[in-house]
Amino acid sequence: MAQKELLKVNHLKQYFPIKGGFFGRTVNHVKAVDDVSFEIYEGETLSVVGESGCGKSTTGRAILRLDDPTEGTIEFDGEDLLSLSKREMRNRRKDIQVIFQDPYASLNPRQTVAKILTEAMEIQNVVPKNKRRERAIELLETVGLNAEQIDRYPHEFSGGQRQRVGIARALAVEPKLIVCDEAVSALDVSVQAQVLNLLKKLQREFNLTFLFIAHDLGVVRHISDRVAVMYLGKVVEIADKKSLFENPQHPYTKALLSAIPTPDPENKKERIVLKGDVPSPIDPPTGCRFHTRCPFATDLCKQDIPELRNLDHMEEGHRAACHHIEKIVSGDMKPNY
Amino acid sequence: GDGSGEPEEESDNNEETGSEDTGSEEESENEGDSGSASGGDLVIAIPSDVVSMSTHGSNDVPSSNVQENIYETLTDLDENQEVVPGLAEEWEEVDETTWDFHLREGVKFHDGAELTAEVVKQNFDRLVDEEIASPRAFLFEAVESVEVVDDYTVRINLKYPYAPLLANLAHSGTAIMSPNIIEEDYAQMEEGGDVDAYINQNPVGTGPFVYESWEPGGQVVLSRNENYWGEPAKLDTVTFKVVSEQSTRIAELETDASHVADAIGPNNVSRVENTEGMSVLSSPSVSLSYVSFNVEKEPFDDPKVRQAISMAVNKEEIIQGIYNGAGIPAIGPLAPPVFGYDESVSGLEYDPERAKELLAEAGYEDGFSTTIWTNDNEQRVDTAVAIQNQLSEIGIDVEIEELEWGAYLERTANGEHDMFILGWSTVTSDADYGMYPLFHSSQHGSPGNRSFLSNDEIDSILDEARRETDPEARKELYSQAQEMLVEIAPMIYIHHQEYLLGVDETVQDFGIDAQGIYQIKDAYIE
Amino acid sequence: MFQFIVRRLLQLIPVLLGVTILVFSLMHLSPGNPAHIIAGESAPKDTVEQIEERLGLNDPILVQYGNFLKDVVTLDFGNSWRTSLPVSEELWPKFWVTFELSVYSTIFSIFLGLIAGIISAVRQYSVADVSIMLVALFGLSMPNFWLGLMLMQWFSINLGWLPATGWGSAEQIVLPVITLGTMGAAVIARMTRSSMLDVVTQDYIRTARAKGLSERLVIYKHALKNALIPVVTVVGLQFGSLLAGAVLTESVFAINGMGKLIVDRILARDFPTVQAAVLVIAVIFVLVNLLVDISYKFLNKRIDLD
Amino acid sequence: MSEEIILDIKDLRTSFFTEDVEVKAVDGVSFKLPKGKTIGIVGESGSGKSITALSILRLLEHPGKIVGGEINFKDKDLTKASDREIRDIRGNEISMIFQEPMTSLNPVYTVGQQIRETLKVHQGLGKEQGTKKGVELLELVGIPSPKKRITQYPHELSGGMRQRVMIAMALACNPELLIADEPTTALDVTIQAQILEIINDLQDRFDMSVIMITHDMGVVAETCDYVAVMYGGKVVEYADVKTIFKEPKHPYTVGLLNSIPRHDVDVDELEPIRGNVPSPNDMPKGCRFAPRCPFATDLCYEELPSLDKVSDDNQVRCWIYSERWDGDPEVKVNGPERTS
Amino acid sequence: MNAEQANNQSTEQKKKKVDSPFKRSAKDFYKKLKKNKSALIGGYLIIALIIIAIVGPFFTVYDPVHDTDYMVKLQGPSAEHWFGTDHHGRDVFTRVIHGLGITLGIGFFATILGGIVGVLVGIISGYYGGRVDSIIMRLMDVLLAFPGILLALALISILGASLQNVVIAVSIFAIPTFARIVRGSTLATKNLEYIDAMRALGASDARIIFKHIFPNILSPIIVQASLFVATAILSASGLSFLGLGAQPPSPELGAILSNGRDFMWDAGHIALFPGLGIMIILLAFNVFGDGLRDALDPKMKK
Ligand SMILES: Nc1ncnc2c1ncn2[C@@H]1O[C@H](COP(=O)(O)OP(=O)(O)OP(=O)(O)O)[C@@H](O)[C@H]1O
Ligand SMILES: Nc1ncnc2c1ncn2[C@@H]1O[C@H](COP(=O)(O)OP(=O)(O)OP(=O)(O)O)[C@@H](O)[C@H]1O
Ligand SMILES: [Mg+2]
Ligand SMILES: [Mg+2]
Ligand code: NI
Repeated sequence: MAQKELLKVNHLKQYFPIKGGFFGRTVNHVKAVDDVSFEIYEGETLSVVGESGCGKSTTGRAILRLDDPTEGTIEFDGEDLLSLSKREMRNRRKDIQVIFQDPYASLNPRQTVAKILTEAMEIQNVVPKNKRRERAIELLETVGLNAEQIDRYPHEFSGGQRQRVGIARALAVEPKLIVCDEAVSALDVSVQAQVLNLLKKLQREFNLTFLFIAHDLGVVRHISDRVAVMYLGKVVEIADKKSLFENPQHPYTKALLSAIPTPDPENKKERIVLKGDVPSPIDPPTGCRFHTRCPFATDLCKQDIPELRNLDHMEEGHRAACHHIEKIVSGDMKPNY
Repeated sequence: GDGSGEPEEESDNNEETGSEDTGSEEESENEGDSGSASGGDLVIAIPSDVVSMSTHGSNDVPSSNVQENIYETLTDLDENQEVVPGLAEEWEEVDETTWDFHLREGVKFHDGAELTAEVVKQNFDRLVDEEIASPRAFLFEAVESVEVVDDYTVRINLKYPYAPLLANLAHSGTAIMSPNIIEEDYAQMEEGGDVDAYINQNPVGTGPFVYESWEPGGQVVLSRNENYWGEPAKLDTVTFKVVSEQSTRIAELETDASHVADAIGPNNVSRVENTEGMSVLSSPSVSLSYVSFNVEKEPFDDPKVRQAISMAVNKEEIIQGIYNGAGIPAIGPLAPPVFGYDESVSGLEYDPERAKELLAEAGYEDGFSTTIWTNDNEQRVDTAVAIQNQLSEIGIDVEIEELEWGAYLERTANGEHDMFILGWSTVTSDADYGMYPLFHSSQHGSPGNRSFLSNDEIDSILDEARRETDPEARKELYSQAQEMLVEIAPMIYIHHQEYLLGVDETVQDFGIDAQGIYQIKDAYIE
Repeated sequence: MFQFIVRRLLQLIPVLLGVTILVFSLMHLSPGNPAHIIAGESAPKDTVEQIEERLGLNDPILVQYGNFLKDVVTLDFGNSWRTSLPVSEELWPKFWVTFELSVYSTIFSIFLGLIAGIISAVRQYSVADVSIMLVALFGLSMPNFWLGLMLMQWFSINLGWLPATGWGSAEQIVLPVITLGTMGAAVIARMTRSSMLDVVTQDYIRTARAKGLSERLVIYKHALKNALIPVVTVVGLQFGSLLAGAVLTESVFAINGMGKLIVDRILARDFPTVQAAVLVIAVIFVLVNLLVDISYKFLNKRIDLD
Repeated sequence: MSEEIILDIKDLRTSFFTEDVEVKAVDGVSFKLPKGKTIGIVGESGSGKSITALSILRLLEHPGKIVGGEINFKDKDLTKASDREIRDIRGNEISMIFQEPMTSLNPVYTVGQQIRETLKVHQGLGKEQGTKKGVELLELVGIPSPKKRITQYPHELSGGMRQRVMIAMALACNPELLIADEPTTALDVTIQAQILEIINDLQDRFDMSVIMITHDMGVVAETCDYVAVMYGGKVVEYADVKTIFKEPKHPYTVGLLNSIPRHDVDVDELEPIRGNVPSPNDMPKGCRFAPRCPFATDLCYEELPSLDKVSDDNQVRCWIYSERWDGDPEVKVNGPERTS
Repeated sequence: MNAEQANNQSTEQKKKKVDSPFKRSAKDFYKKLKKNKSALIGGYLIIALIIIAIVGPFFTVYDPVHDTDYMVKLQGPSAEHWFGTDHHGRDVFTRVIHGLGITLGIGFFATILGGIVGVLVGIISGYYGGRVDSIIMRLMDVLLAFPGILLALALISILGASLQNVVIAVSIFAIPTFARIVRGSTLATKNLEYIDAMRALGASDARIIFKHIFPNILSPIIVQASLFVATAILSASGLSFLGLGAQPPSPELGAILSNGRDFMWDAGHIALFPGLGIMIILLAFNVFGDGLRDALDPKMKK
């Protein structure tokens, strides 16, 4: 591909210590992100989906350098973010924005929406001072809020409205990359549609790039160019949207796609129900992380960590981390429900 | 002291001496048959803490008050401030500079040691020992040496004839401590211990009371010396309890926790008087409260200015207004009970008109601005306020500044002041003590002459009066000095105050002498 | 946490060193020569000099500091310049008295202050709130000695219920503790109130209510723990400052404690005693503040102290 | 209908009295919920869904107030119940899952402590039993290593885990009525499926009734028996679930269904409803949806339609279905065309 | 009215509303403050006190320091002497009026000075944590352990005794108190998501500290400050015996109050009125502080 890599995440690891005992010694680690690599091209949308708790938000936070990752590099525009000084990083932040998963917690309760938005502009100095309020109103309206609501405080909004304030804030500084952590999850479908259209429009106009973390696969399908599937701190499959939805390779991806509820009360479809205990990032399973619940698991899966691979029958750029892709495709292996 | 407990209390009556008379004339070795009726346990609420149990340790009233009961001096002062025998039965002036003292025989210290000439010499040598650096060493300033003549005779050789010697020997600073504790204290010093560290914890004397305990900042407890050489005391124990807050001392009295509350402020007299079961004991003192000028500074270098100010101050108003009438106006530096006081001397009368004239003569018809310093003593501050207003009437603009005691002592000793208020207590009841340190030019600064007066005539009179052994001649000299000091006016002699104590009705025969020392030995509780 | 505690205790060393330097230099900077004070108002110059010599005041300043430090390190603080008694012997009994006094007073303040503060917060702007505030302000604007003397007048003199002075017995404890604790109670009450008001509007309080908890549990368990950080800080500060600042209460009730000792001895320029006392207070402050920091961690695990 | 009605809300009105205006967040909501059934509340963000839910449990905060209406739970009017009564109901008979798990969990207690508390208050379970039950509950909602997780603080969990903790807490006492305010927004579809399964199961076993507030139409379709569509503080359409999806009547419902992004087909542009939600303090006099409605006439702007039955299983608040309709009589409100 | 109209209208409204952000927020704040009854009462009280302090002295009949008259000393309140006379026979009312300003000044400036420094130090300590925190907090421990009198004594010898210096001395011991309170709250606040959000936006530390942490920890600061006014006044008068602070015969209220204790039972009015004066000052600051707190709290009640 001739596209420019805007962001490149290499071997990212993030371990959180678990303290225990009276003196609070570190007794264990939560391996929230465990060796994740991917890249995002300029102007595209990469969605990250995966089980709750698999490390999506943590990856996002690491990219934003809100936490200090345990290991790995994050290259943005060819520059390793993790090696920047605090001040250099501050200047970079104009280009990378985030919409937080918990909109309410991420808004200063003592600032009105107007203040929240104008301050964002002020920090990165993107709009002349006397225009900021006007621009803030504009932003609010683009995300479907009312101009009159601009002088309200976060607690006076509904959940979805708060989320839209968060979106407006991210858009306010005109970034290059936005990490959208469940950015539209609290929105009703109509507003969601509006916002998604908006994001797409902005992407077209300003060549914006999105890292889109979401659960709603409908949304993911609509917005993304490529999709990465994470499971327990690792990327298990990454592919072009179409290829992923239509030709999923990894057993987890397949299970995920089958679990999507359809907005049709009469047509309740078959789901692949995953068996077994959900493993935890505190004591992740050996080998393939998914083997404890995988209908195809063999002893090999228990021992070796599979690499992301691209095989002949898969489209270019479609990679999955499973030892048995070939056999599953060929039907040699039957799921063992 | 008004009783707030700050160390300024020391400032009031900073010297003392004394002695209870003890009816000691008739000796009596009755060994106070231990059957003597129980006189009860007396509790005295005192405004500030005892500092030292060693007679050489410090120079403050609370310590003296305790020491006076544990230790005894060679001579004593009776209620008329006359010198009477103490541990020395009699004495003679061998020549102008040589004195022999014959000790009472058979006097035993509380630890059983015997009082001998050797012990007395040991004590006096220690008093002037530089290592000890006693703040009371000045009492022996004129002493050349002390000799043991025989077991019960001590000889004191003077550097020059020194009339106040007998009075000084009545001062508790020259009281006699047991040889054992002196030796032990020296022994500990050898090993790096501090001066008086041992004595403070083990005071042993010959007095009517025996040391029981001392809790610094808290209380001192003494008990009756059953083996006292004279007539034993009546009280079983005496407790000196530190209660620094005046109102609390009164509360102690009201709740019967204490029997005596020392240092009642003039404003609280009526409160005590109006409470049933207690009364105020007021007693004249040998102390003077004064406002001193810095005569080395303009405009106070001009006697006219000093006189003018002295005449502009209305002492009566101060005594009535601030002290509620407790005390008498001062004419000169000496209080009436002091040897050498001359009642015929007439002071500068209150006369603001004349004061203005004098100021004009001195070239200050428009007045001037100055400051008056005081330490944190309620009455002194109030006096300063009164003086400020009185002086404003002759056009002098006074600013009042309060200083903390340490700074006050140092800065007045350095002569940094314009005017300041302080008191002086002639604790030996001898005019020498009452005038020499205050006015002799050799005593500039910390020794006492904080007005920095240098007047040759005064110097020579004071020197002469010291050496003069004839009492009448001495008196004559001191009269002269008093008259001159009124003229020179190095300070405004404000008044001689009264001691005010609250005493419970049940306490009998308790007294306080002119030096501020409690008379406990004959006291008892009904 | 263990490491944290050890590290904090090690920090005592620089703190104490800092304290010694500061005390030492401030004592020397203060006007007033200790020898003068010992010698009294009329002190011949040679007496003053002898005393200076005896106290070592003529040594070079660094030598003096060195000697002092040596005393500190050997935990023998030397003898008081005022009473000539060993400093440690004088200090400890007084320290314990004041320590007890401070502990009881702090308990009193916490108890009263927390309850009043909570009531105030829960019923914001009610009659109860306003009256608590007025009482608190009354307690604050009344100097300690006033309160103490008034209590003494009523309870000891007029009613005769409690002894006026002293320390030790249960009856003797009551009045001084009330006197000393009132100001702290007022501060804690106001602090609790405002801190609670910040917390009671949070969503998790709503959650607690939704669980069907009684209002008491909601307030005391959910709101209070979140509101407690400034309160705990204040309590720590209060306790520490009581230890050093009980002078007025001690004077009023004739309690022979460290607060009075410190003030008296500063004024008497009794360097060894002052230095020792300040060191003791510094140690207590560091320990109390360590406890406060640890309690932060207990109150809110998210607080990162390292 | 022979079903037992467990919750009957009549004309509920809740307002916020802000500095200068009264924000009518809920403005006349009525619906009935039969025992053991699930009602889905969908609608525009900000249309008053959460406030309705909070009103039921009387958890509104200042300056919010219920200004009118009745909330009949079993036979009690909750708007008039005493504090004590309502407290016994909360967490026990009616539980609620809050929309924003991060701020709704107490940051200073472990999730275990928070779960145990409910158990203790309503079931008197001690610490040990409580922990045991707590671990079971966490396991139930699919949180791995529940024994470890139960000792962690909310900020140490992922968004989805927090949400599941909220769910576990709500389910702890087997409530008769569960109010779930967007319970699965932060959950991936597999977990979501699992949670919905659990709710379903409880419903079967204990005859639990559920109010499901969500905007995931998929969830609605899969779990709900009835659906109330809210717009601007009012219910604009109320019907059983099939009818809503097959024959939506209200233009807003139709618009909503049309905006759903599909996971099975690609579309370039989603089709949102045009225009913006009117601000609550500046509501149109007539139909609240009028400014955005493609069919609006003057009548729509002037007068508020009532919620009328248009068929056996359908109530709509729209002039189109009334006698007074003055627009195109042939108007056809088109339902979505779903391929699958 | 149709959709377009509605739109037009709202754009108009928009235009009207555009205003400089600072002016807006100041206006808003003022509006809220005005809405808050207690803030209003407190504010008016403070203003009234200031006016009395400035203007009052011109209207008193007596002289606050020079009218000593021992014939009328210790008289109770009467028509002639509203608050009675003190032990120098001075008119207590006059003295209280004259002393108000000094007392107010000491309380206010000592609090502001110490508060500003303490808040700064505490917030920096809490925000940066680690070594910075250790160093600052241990310094504060040293300061805390320090007897105020010693500090004051040294200060006199360094700076001299004056009214300003008592303010400095008192504010120095305010520093560690403020610092610790602020630090504690900062620690609890700095990990919240919205602070992360600001970091993600690229906000500088200074901005995060002052615009985001500070407003959110304002409550304890306000409380501490409004309470410290009392401590400042009382400690200032407690230092006057060192020569630091108001010197006799200054009518500073704290000084009158503490000197009045000897007349507590015979002439309680001497201390009563200055005491009430101090209490009113405190009341004013605390009521205002409460109001301020509420006005700044977006979730405030009426
Ligand atoms: N404290 C408040 N003060 C003023 N208005 C409020 C307050 N709380 C909520 N509102 C308003 O009430 C309306 C309804 O809010 P509600 O939370 O019920 O919406 P919702 O339907 O749950 O939306 P969402 O799907 O976005 O969560 C919103 O317009 C909101 O702005
Ligand atoms: N501060 C922290 N301390 C300890 N563990 C943490 C912390 N933050 C996150 N974790 C753990 O890291 C793991 C990944 O969390 P993360 O928030 O990235 O999940 P996620 O993929 O975003 O999940 P969700 O979809 O539920 O939001 C979880 O197990 C979580 O418990
Ligand atoms: Mg997440
Ligand atoms: Mg909601
Ligand atoms: Ni005093």
